[in-house]
Amino acid sequence: MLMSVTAAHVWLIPALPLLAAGIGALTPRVGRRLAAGAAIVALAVSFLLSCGALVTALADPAAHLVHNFAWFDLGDSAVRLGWLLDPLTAFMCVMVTFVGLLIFIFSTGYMHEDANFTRFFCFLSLFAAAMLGLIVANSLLLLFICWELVGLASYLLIGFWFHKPEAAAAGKKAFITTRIGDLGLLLGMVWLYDATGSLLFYDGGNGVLETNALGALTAQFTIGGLAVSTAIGLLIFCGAVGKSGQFPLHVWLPDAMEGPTPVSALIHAATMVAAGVFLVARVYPLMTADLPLTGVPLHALTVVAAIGAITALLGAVIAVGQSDIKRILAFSTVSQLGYMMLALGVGSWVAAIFHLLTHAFFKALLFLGAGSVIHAAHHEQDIRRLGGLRRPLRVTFATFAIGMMALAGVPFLFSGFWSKEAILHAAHGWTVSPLPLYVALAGVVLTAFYMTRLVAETFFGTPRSETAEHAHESPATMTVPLVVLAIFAILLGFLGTPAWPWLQARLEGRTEIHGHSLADGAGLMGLSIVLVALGIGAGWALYGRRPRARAAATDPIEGRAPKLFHALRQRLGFDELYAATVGRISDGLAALADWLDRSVWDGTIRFLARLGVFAGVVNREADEDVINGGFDAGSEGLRRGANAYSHAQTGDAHGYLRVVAIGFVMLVLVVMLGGGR
Amino acid sequence: MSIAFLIIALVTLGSAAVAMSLRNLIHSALLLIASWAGIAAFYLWAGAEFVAFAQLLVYVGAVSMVVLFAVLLTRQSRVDMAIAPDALRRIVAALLAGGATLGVLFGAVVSAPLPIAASATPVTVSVRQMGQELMGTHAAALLIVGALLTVALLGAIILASTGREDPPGVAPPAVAPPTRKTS
Amino acid sequence: MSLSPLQLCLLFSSALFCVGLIGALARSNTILVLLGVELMLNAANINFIAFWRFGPAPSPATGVMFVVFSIAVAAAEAAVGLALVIAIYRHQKNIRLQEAVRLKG
Amino acid sequence: MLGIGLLKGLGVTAKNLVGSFHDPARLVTTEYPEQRTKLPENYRNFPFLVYDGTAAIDGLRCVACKICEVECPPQCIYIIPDRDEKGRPTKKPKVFDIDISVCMSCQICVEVCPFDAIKMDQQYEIAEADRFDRLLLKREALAKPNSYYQEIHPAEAAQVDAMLAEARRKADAKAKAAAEAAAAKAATAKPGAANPPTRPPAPSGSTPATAAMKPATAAMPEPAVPPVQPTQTPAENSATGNPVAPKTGTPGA
Amino acid sequence: MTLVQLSRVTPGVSDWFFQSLSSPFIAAAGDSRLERLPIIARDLLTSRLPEPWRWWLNSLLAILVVLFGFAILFALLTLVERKVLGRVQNRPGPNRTGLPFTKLRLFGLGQPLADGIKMLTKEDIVPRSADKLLHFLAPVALLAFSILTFAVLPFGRNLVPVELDAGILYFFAAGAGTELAVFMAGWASRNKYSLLAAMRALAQLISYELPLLLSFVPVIMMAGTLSTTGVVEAQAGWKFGFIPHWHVLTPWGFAAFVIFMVSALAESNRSPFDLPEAESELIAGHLTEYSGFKYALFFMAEYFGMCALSAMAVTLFLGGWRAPLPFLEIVPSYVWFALKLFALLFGFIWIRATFPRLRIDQLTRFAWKFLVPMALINLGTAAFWSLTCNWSGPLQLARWAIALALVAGPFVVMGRKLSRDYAPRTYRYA
Repeated sequence: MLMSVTAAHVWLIPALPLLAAGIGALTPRVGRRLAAGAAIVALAVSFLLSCGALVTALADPAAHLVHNFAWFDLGDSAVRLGWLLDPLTAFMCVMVTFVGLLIFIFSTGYMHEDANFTRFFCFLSLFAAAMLGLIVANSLLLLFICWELVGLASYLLIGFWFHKPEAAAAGKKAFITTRIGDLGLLLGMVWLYDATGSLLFYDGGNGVLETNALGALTAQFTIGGLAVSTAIGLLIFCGAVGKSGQFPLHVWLPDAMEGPTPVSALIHAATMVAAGVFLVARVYPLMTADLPLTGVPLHALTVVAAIGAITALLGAVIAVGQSDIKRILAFSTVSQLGYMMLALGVGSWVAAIFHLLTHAFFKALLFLGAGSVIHAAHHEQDIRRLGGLRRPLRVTFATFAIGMMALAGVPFLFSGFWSKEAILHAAHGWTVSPLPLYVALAGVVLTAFYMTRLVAETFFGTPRSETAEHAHESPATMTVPLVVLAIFAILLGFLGTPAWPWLQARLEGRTEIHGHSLADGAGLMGLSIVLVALGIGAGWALYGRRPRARAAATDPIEGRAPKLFHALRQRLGFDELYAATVGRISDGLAALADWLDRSVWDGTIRFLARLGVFAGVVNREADEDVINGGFDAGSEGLRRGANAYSHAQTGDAHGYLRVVAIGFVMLVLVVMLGGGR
Repeated sequence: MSIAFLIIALVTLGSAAVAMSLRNLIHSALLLIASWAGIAAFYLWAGAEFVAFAQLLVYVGAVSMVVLFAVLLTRQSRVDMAIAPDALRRIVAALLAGGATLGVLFGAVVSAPLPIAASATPVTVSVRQMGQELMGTHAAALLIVGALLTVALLGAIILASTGREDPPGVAPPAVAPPTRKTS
Repeated sequence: MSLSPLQLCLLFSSALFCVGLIGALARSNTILVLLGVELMLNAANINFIAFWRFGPAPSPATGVMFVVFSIAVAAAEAAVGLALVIAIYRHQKNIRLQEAVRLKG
Repeated sequence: MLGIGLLKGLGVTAKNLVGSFHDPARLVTTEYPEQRTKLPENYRNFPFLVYDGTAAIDGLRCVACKICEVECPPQCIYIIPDRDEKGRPTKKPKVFDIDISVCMSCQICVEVCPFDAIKMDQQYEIAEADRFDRLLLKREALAKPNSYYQEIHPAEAAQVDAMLAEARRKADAKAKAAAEAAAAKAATAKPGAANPPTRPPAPSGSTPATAAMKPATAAMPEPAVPPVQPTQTPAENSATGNPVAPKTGTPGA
Repeated sequence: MTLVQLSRVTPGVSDWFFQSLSSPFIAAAGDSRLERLPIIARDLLTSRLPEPWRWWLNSLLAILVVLFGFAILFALLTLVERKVLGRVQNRPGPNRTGLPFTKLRLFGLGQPLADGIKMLTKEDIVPRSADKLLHFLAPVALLAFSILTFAVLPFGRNLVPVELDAGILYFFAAGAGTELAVFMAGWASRNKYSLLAAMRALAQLISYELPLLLSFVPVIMMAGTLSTTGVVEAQAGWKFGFIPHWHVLTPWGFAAFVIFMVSALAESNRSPFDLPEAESELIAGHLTEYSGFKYALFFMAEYFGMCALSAMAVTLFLGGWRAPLPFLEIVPSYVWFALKLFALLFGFIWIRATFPRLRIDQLTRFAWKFLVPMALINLGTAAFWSLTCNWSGPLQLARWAIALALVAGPFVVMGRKLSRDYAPRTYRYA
């Protein structure tokens, strides 16, 4: 049965979590087991279906299996939606459902004491449904709907503890910031529909990602000499920038860590933030359509690469100065997403997706590990106040270390190494500019450095607070997902090694695999290994060798470069910058609107009202003297007449009925005698 | 015209007429039910099977019950049963009005040049046809009737309810003292 | 004078109508008045069926449909009417129609 | 959940239904006229008269002493003692009537009878069409053999029999002593003493039994002899278990 | 006034009416000899006759066979009921009355006969102030309405007395008359208990008529016909060759079947819904003033109603006369019908043996707050089922899951509520 999952069936994958969300919404607060059970079972079945879909997709990796249908008709044109099944969809589905499943299970332990347990699972299921819908959508419109639903679920989950003002504010911030990007996506979508008359990705030759439409798009030019496809691609990329926390709009992602940790793991590390990368990968034919054009001022992918590079470096730099365990991971996410964007920009979308998949696993692992630490340490998140957790939290430490090494790119054994390597090679091969490669290499050092710092501060040394001393290992519902994720964080890398790039081949729709020996890129690989070693070594030298003694002790970097560290801690002042510019402008606009409202519009209305009152007074004077007299006389007459007539209204139903009967007889007689026949 | 029709008509009219003149309300109601059953028989005779059964179900099954309940719920004392002072006058007036109506109607029916069916064979309507007609052509009417019935149900309940806050059906909470109430 | 089946049916229905009318006019008991009205309604239904059966019909099922709807409405009418009777009885302790002449009370 | 209880109930009845076909322990009904349940030994309803031997009237233990007639609370016993031609009492009842429509089954007659002559019956099929005749039981209807008594009240009967035998043995011993004291006189008393000293008041010894009864009745006024059970030794009382059960109403003490 | 009588008075004019009545026991074609046994037997008797007479005799035979069949079934059912009740209570039940004037006991088979003789010879008491006519008419009307319902039941392949296009509607229209008869009985007795019981009975019958009617609407919806043979036809065939297409084997069908059977229990005044005749509360209710043969008629009507409703349940939900497995089709269809009917009747008895009587407020609450909403929701479930009839593969599983959830969810939710309401009540003054 599983083998027979086809494009017409993939809608079941998001439908089941949606059903679970519905059940969760209807479950009373005491129905914890029901809500959690429904969510987990639904996602597990979705996972099985995804595996079936993967089998179907891999049978013919080059094909884009679609199932389109008309949603509703608008006059002549029908709005059509559809489901898509290709290796990209299938891999993403398997990843999302599997990671999601583990995180759901983890949540049953992590959220166990929360009063709104059922609501949490309802939201989680809603998120999973929206995310899966986004993945299987074969229409930009459907993708956009799910995109917004994902945003909604993210907002709800960040603000899950809405009684905390920071959480509520973070939720709002995330929602509004991503909305800025979504506006671009919406505009791009509208433009796309205007230009091609369809929003379906693949539609047997008529879809927007197929040759006909792309040809039409690259043939037109718009302001500044840009090809229409470039403009639309950039607008769509705006959406990706917002959702994936890329450079100008990255500010919401670290704040989103106010949500419960499983949420951070699922949404803001593994899946949702990857949606931007996925979006760009999905519309990759559109993004690359302008590459053959020469003489255009800008290619869309150049922008992508630039943004990716900036973000990758920026995230890594800021992460060095943070002290909140989840914030560090959040900035590392920003940085890694930058890597993915960079990979997309330099033309290797398979490397980006490869990194997306591996990153999803080890970042989920890291976040869940952090969740386990936080849970164990009674919601203490500051690494300066932790320390020495290596011993009490054995499983957590082991798995967290695996995740850290995967993220840092420790060679050969860990998946992160292979996917990062793929990106570096792609950047190396980019002919436009060498800068991304340098940025990426710098990022490698920084990543290794701050991850070493994180592990050293958290797990080594001595406990530096009351709570850290009394930490205890988390329950099995939390550790088992960690172990599973750790295993995958190792194994997944071997699907895409340069020697046997199975994943890449399948994603590109090839069935044969062209491996090449490791020696081909040995130079670059050697360099990156050296850089990783450098980063780890520096981190260990600064933080591991002489561990922090007290929570309040100054950071080694702070001691050496206080200003730099302070700037890093303040996240390079992006929030303040936005508050000073965007915030100030919008405040001014609001004040202006207020003034206009109060003085100009109100004044006018007040004047008109006065005028009306005056007219009323005049009218009344005329009324009472002239018109009323006439009416009085008329009313008196009517009253008398009615009085007289009311004597016929006896209230006796019989009388009425009698009159009706007699009237009827009269009428028929008149008609008959009057020749009405 | 067949004997069957005559028998049906006579039974229907006779039971209706007797029902309208009896003093005993229950007997009246039962005779009226017989009259309604007669009308159902007429429908059957005319070939409208479905309508006949619907008539039986609705009138003999449901309306009759409502009527009997109403009769029993409004039991009258002997004083009420006494003939009202102006009864004779009203009866005479009623007979006059009814007679006049009857005469006029008879005259109209007899003298009217009524159209006759084009084909001698009667049309039969299967239940399936009726259902499709009901859901297709008359779907709007069906919806309206549904709404009407719902409103009538609610209206009847509101009219006939006594307005007590605690209906006897939910006695247990009313009987049990609040302290001992366990779920 | 020979009568067609249609005319016979119509005569039957008009007779039934008049029986209902006389009952409604002559009886003082509200229930019986209501039943008289109900009879008149039934007489009308008979007409529908008669024309459906013996007359030229616009479409095969129209007459039957009409009666079905009419029966449904009549059921609603009976329910509401008898509920009104009960309400009147509660109010004035009898159900003489000629005494129910005041809207206020 | 709604319905689980209902299903359980259906299961119980189904088990009963099926079980009644294959499990005789479940189907406890006895088909009355054909089958009868064995009555418990202590069941009693109306009195009857015990006779020894085969002759119903002659073997009656009753001596018409009228104690029961006097004691009977509802006064349902009517006795006329028999007299011979000379007017002497023959120590037999001429008339012994019990009106069982009046009798209240109190067993007082049995308690007071010094001769173990009246006992409680277990006959319960006494429905009659004529209330005044058929429910007034005559001497002939009342008389039942000692074997019947043994059958319906085995334990009690065994005790009574043992007691009577003991009394008879004592009487015999006394008679024997008297005979030995008067040994020189003659050996005429031998046949009477040849009576076996064991208990059975079997049908075989009807005449000896009556003969044995006579000394007992003759000895009655004497304080030691009367077979009223409470005079037995406590040791014997506790050893035998329930010798007094019928009287004290403590079965299986 | 049965349909047959009605048509008898109009032989010449409305010939088409004959066709619509469609000669009872239509000749079968292509079946085994055993299957056609009733028709062969009938044709032996009537085939020689000229046409109009033959039709009359065929109709008469059909009526007689149905009436006698069910009368005998009634007689046996009283005995079986008493025996089963006895067995459930670990008694043998009546087992002594055998053949008269012999010693043969025959497991008490003579009991119905003895009961009949007793009933017939008892004095027929009519209260002095009773409404004599109605007092007499009530049992007659009740029995007549009960018998009328047998007309449209398909007892076997081609064995349906009257083939009506709106057969199911006819069945329930005829059944609606029983309420009237109960009321007549209660009112005519001039006995406060009787009247009270009649009112109770009316309330109960009306309350349960609603779920009864609503519960089979899904069946009509799925079968697309109101004719009884059509419904049986719609349940033909086997899925995978061994799961019959009976309505009861679908989620909505099972729920509808249960609702139907519960309502049927109440409609036929059977325990645990036998409030109108509750001896201990209403001194047998509207039957108080009846004795002798009239009383027997009431009982006969009750059993006939039970049989008719069971037969209708068999027709609507249990595949009518269809065999459960393909190879079992060699057993004639009427035997299958009888077997299913007996099974349901046994269920009635079993339930009577198990459950105690409900209180009147529980009774009405159960109908209005549980059965009616369940039946309405079930209608939606059936609509879903019919909309998704072409789902396949994993969707088929999803269809089952959703339909089951639609049935089970409301059941659990409402059942919880109901169970709370039925919790032992606490009395303040007791």
